[in-house]
Amino acid sequence: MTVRVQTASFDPGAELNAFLAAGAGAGAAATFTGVVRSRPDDPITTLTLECYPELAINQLTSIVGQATARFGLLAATVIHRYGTLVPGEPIVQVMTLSSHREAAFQGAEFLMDYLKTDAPFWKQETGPNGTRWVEAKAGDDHAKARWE
Amino acid sequence: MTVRVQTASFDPGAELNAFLAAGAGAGAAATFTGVVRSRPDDPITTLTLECYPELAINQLTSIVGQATARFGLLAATVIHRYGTLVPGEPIVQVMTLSSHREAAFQGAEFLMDYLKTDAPFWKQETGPNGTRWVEAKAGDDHAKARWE
Amino acid sequence: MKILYFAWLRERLNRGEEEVSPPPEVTTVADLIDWLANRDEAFAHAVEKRALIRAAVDAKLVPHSASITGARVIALFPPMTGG
Amino acid sequence: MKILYFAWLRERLNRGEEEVSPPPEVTTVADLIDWLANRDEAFAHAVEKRALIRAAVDAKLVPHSASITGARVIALFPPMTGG
Repeated sequence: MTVRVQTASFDPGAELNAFLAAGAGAGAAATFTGVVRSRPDDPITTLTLECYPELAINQLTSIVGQATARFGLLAATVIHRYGTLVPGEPIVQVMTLSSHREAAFQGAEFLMDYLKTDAPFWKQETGPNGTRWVEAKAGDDHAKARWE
Repeated sequence: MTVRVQTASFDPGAELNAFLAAGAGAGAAATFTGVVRSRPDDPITTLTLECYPELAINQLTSIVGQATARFGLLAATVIHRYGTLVPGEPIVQVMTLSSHREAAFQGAEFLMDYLKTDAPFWKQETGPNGTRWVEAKAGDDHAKARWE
Repeated sequence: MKILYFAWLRERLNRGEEEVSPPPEVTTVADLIDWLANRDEAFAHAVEKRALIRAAVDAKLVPHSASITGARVIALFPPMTGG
Repeated sequence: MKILYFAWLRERLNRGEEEVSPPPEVTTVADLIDWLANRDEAFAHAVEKRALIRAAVDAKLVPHSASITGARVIALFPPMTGG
């Protein structure tokens, strides 16, 4: 069970390989990678994530613990960046390991749903029209509520 | 949209990085990696996958096309090995790209559920008690049925 | 036409493929399985549970009711266990 | 005790943290927000929609009804948008 909150970039593939190597022979690994996006109709130049690191570590550790117990995961890792990122850069990666694919998928989805609403990160987008805080989405609360 | 059926091994992390690089800025990537497992209570020495490659390519291409249309995926890749593998080796990897995490996860789960029952691979396990064909699981039919 | 067998069906029949020339009244996959079973006791035994036999015609997965007219390659095999 | 502010709450208040010494009758997060709002019009305006303010006491996420007695660090911030 690993939780990392960092300003440094990370390599999604290298993280996946390290995660698989540590859990040799477990059967099923699900990975989610979130990348800074920029759409032609809504271009951004940078995405800045503000973070409260102590609370982030506590919240992510608690969420990973819940997911591990609930889905019987053999391992789970969350990596979350903060600071200023550009489109294409990975922000977040969650990885789950189980002997069954359903548990691996469900664990990863649970982690992402909780992380969106319960981990202290705040996104600010900068684009041609200036800088704005990203608003919390009602959809994210609904996504979390399905696990309750 | 990429489908590969191969006897050669593959590097899960390198595949993920190549997939992310091709879809720069899309937002959400879900990956499932299936690994040959070996449990202490049911050890195996090798897993041999028999394959009908022409049909596998046709079936996987059709399944990936369905997933892409249904979940609005921006990209999807399936890599499936056959031949003789040892515990810890990756058998299968599916990767999906979307602007939304729900679509990426659902696309990857759909691909795995269909692939389990509709792609012409047959698993044979060799362990201390000899060699046996893995039986199809009713659970895999149920997992597929939820998409119908 | 060529018939391909896979997995335990291939093992039980002790062959991965064969060439056959069924008569014209054999028009579907189901007809073909019946016709092959009539010629060969080992085959009849192996396909006793018809629900366990899947089929592809020219590398397309099909139900037993599918036509085999004009087909070049028919594949018969047990339920798939990929992934 | 120390108070931390994040994201647009930090920007609107123009400070990331401050030291405060609330009187003993201020026992919960809700009391603290009211007390801070009474001292400072900018703060009162920024926290007008109380439902948009989240709180942590000593790096634990808590509801507004939570006690702040003995707390060293209280954080106040808008809804989180991670992931």
